[in-house]
Amino acid sequence: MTVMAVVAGGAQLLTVTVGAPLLIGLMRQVRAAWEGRGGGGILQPWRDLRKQLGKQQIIPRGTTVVFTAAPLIVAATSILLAAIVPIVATGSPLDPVADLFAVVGVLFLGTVALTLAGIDTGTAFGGMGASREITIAALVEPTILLAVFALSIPTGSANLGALMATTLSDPGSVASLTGVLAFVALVLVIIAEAGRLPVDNPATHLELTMVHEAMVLEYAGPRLALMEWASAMRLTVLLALLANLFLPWGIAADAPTLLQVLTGVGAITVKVAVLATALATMEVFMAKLRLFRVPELLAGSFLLGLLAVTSANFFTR
Amino acid sequence: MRTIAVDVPTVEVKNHPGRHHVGCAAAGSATALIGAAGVWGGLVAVFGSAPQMSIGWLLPLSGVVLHLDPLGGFFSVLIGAVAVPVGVYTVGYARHERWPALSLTVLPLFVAAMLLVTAAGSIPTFLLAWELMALASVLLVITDHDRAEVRSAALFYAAMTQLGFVAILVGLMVMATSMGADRFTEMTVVPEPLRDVVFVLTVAGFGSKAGLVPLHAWLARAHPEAPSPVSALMSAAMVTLGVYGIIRIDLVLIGPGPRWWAVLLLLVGAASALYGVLQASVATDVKRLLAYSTTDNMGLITMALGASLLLSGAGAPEAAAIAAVAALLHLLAHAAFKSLGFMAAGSVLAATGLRDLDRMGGLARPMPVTTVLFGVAALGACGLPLGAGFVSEWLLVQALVHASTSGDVVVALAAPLAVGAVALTTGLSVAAMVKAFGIGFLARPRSAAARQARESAASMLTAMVIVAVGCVVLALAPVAAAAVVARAVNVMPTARSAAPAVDFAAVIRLPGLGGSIAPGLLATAFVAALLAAVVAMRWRARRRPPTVQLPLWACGADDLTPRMQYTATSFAEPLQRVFNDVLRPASDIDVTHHSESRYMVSAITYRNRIADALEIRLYQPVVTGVKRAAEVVRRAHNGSVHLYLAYGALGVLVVLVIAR
Amino acid sequence: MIGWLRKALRVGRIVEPAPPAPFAAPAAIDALRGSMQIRHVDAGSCNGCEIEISGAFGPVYDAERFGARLVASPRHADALLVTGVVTRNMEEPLRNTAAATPAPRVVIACGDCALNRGVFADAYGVVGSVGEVLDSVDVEIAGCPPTPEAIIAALRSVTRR
Amino acid sequence: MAPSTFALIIDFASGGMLLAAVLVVWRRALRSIVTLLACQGLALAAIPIAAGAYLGDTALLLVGVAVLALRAVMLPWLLRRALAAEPPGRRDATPLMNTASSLLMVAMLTLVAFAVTRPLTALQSTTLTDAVPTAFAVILIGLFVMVTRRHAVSQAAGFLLLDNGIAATAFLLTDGVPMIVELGVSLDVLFAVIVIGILTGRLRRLFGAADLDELQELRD
Repeated sequence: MTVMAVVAGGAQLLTVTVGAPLLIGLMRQVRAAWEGRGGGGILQPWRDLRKQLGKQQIIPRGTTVVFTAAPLIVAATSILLAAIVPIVATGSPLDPVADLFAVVGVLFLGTVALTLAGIDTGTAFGGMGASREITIAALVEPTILLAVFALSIPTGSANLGALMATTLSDPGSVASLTGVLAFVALVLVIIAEAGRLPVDNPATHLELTMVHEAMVLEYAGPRLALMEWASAMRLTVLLALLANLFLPWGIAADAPTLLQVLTGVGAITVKVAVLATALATMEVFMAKLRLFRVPELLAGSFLLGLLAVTSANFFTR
Repeated sequence: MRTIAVDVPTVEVKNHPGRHHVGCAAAGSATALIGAAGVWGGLVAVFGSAPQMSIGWLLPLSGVVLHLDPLGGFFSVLIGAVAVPVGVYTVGYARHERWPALSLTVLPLFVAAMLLVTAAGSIPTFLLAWELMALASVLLVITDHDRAEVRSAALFYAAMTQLGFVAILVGLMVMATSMGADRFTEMTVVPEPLRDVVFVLTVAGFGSKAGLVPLHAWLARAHPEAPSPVSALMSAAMVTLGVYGIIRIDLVLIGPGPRWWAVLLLLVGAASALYGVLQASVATDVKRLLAYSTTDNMGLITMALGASLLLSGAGAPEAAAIAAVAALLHLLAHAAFKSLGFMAAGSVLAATGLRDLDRMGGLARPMPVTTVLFGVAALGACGLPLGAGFVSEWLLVQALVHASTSGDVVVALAAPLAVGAVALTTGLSVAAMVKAFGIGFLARPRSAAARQARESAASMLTAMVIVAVGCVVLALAPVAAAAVVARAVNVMPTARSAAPAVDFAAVIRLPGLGGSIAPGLLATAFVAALLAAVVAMRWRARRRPPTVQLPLWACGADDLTPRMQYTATSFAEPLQRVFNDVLRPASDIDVTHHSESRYMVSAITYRNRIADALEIRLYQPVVTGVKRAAEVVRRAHNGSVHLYLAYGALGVLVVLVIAR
Repeated sequence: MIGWLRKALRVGRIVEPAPPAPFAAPAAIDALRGSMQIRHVDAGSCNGCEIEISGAFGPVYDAERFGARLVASPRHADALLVTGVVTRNMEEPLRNTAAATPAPRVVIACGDCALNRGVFADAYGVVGSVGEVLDSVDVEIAGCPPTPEAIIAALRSVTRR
Repeated sequence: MAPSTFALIIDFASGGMLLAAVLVVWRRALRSIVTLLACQGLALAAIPIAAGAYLGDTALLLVGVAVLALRAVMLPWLLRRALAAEPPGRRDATPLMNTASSLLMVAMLTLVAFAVTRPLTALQSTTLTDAVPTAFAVILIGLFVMVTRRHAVSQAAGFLLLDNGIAATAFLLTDGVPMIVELGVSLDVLFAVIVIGILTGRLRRLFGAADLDELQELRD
């Protein structure tokens, strides 16, 4: 492991941690633009975070240490994901664990901490959000793994660095039916996993329609800030993963130069910004699904993942 | 008969509490000692070679043959390792629950019988040990025989375990006669049609012991009603012997078999995994939940065995070996987290008398140690990183992912479906475990019993801490178990190779195939990330006004009552709706109107019951049929001694004529 | 969807240009500079103020560009935007809401009823104005109902943008 | 045209057909189902057109254009007309099986299709025959849709799926169907759709709905 690999890892972490709130700001701004509004600006989530971190901490009576620890655990899983997933360079210091299945597991770990916090508040809304979140997460799991499976067939490995290296050397492997099906399936599960429309509405004020928001209703001040920061990082990492799995161009190699690292940062910023703009635009024209229609969506994405794997198995030439 | 045997000691207990304490301590330590001996013997067998022993006089005709090879040694280690902490745990638990002397006596014998199964070197010895084990477990299940549910569960269990035994008996007898040998080491090839018969019979018999669908129904009945240390032993140790039987008989002795064996194992495994986890995710009784989770995990292990068989036949030996390693490693992991889970549930049961999650809650405050320990068990059962079950499930998925390189139709179709099944199982098991831990231990107490809970006895906590350490080791450094697993796997024909299939080290690699995972590194990185998050939260900390404790936000109303919390039933309701077609819950709502006006409601009753749909569909007809047959047979019973003697004489005549 | 797309592109930006930033109100807290999450509490309003508030957060006045955002829980909020005269049923909930909001917090009384009971002064179910129920009112928005411009100006006096 | 480009086009065309079939099962609104059928017709037409251009076969190109006109334009237009006459509340597919289960069924059917056509592709593996499993899957999905849908128009959609699948199989397995056969088949389909159009009109006049379950009333 060279010094530059560590530098690249640091640059990657910094990009995600600093960039995640900006991503949320960008998505809000895109939405505002479509609605003809001015919008709060891309920096607004950072202002919100800064302010929340300076506010009073509140411990609701009757909660346990899980409530206090959950924001830290959720944030830790997000930071861990940002360190594992190759975003700026393929050879991260954590390459031995950069296995897509492990990444999915870490993602899930954050979800579990969040749902436990929701239950721990002991309010009806917290439990409701937790119950819905875990249902969706449980149904998302098969699709993610199948999409990963489909992508790993040409490479013969689920190691993220290896996957991206294969795509770089052989672009045809993603410009295939398998690639397209896996892409659609992954987009659907990322939307579900990140709690975006049409699965969950991040801007809702109506408790009964909430999924993610319902679990954090009791959080205030710094803990709320950490939760929001973590969920923004989660979305950023997922979008960056999507971008790099299908369009890895611009990513720095195993032993990068400083210039390559900077190019990598620039490339991923552009890619994620484009994806986020597209996602936010889609959200403007979309209504939230009823909760019990969500399994249909996930069954559909499961089917796409399955088709991706079988077509990869049958169309290999 | 039963009343005499059990009631007398209870009277004794009342008179001499001191003697009962001694009895509990003796039984617990005997169990632990036998377990330790099992671990030692197993390790000797795995790394050296245990001498073959033959005791001719003990069993008429064939004698008792003991032979512990590395595979048997592996299971012996597993059972012993479960028995040691369970023994320690029993010291406190049995004293608290006032166990009768019979159960105290049988508990060490049960462990010994299980160890004897792993050491059996011939078919008669195996069958003898198996029957002893079954008998001992039935006696332990009816420890609390005053309650009708316990008696009914024990009866159900006894019937099923005996039917399973009959299947195994017939299967092994066919095998022995066709080969003309009854020692495992002297076995040769079984001719073709008989081999399939033996396979089906033994898989049915061992599958019923392992709790595989559709022969799983006894698990969900017997485990909740048995005392918790017994549940732990049964679920973590005895059930795995079903898997041992499948490996020993069907894979090692008469295998590796044709492709449909593998497909059958995969199908049965997938069905068990999915059905078990689905029932677990909607169960509200914590021990029932854990019992169904056993079905789920045994299903995963059976899937791994099936995958191993399929892949070795399809020309992917590396992937086949990985699947076999996954199966054995998951057996270990399951033994650790499941025994811990049952012991923690037992600790709650002893403290509160509650098994119903809908009435639990808020136990994290009065029982912090138990809560943490149950959390460790639940994390292991989830199969998530940092949990005990993660590495083995990862290995299973890797084996399936790398399978498709062989370009075989069955493999190409089975692998994605199997991955889907494993993934859905993992997802749902997370839901089940979050429910068990979150609803059971967090938030606020939902009943008076939960409010008055107190932490359990020191011996129980010590035992649980030992197992929890085992869970953590398996989760973070599975290399600790690598040597044992590697030796045992070498016995299996689907995984026999010179080079180890999985390179366990700080970073687990799969030689020959891409893919690596480093649970220790992952944990270290996680801790570092946690520290980073703590540091990030310190930003602007000095500006904050002092922290306050406030009541929960109740949308402006006054304080929320604990009754307003989500319960286990409501938590699982979305999943229940999604899988309505499989679970077939029976729910009805009664609305009682006021006498004055139809528009005013005085009470709404909501009832929701999720019975085991498979049990109703498959077992009920059989039971009805048997009852009807019994009615017919009853006509022959009229109480006349002469008639009975006539039956006997007739029987003798028939035998003479046939055997002429 | 194509139709909506065309419409969105045809209509374009409809937000009105922002007037120059107002002077900071004396009650403004430095901590809330640039960002203020608002929990709206209807303490007994005739819903006139609500219509104007939704106007203030709508596309034309767009309060969000000044850093103000409505949120779903007082735990997430920095400011309580209270409308209407405080009725007997809402007195306790209003106090609870204020207590549930983490410090530093701002109370904004919106409309004449909230300031001085307005036209409902002598009605039977009325407890008092917001100032009479809560300890302090930091920002006052007069009018029956106040115009969106007034609401925006009041919000900007806190966020100072 | 390079062989790899040709292979990519055939892959995407057959994959697109399968995807359209899956989406027909997924979506409820009959309007979008009809749009999806038009897309599928487009993908179907791409196969003979690409093959014609690749092999230099003008007749095949002409067949492709005919298929395009009929399946991507004509039939969807007819169906849309039949649909436009329906009252707005009745423009949903009303499946007999819930969507999630239907999708899982479709997954199973696809796997079955892939498994049973395996010997066929193993016999002679070319770019065209390799796509036969997907075409066969479309046939099975078409049958499934016909079995599980109530509305007459969605029955027609199932029938069209079936026929598109058969046509695709024919294109992929033979080096171009004779034009006269293709025209004959297409004419049959056209008549079938017209009959269904008339049938829905009749049904509506008789029962006020195009629900085929209403036909059970005629038994008594």
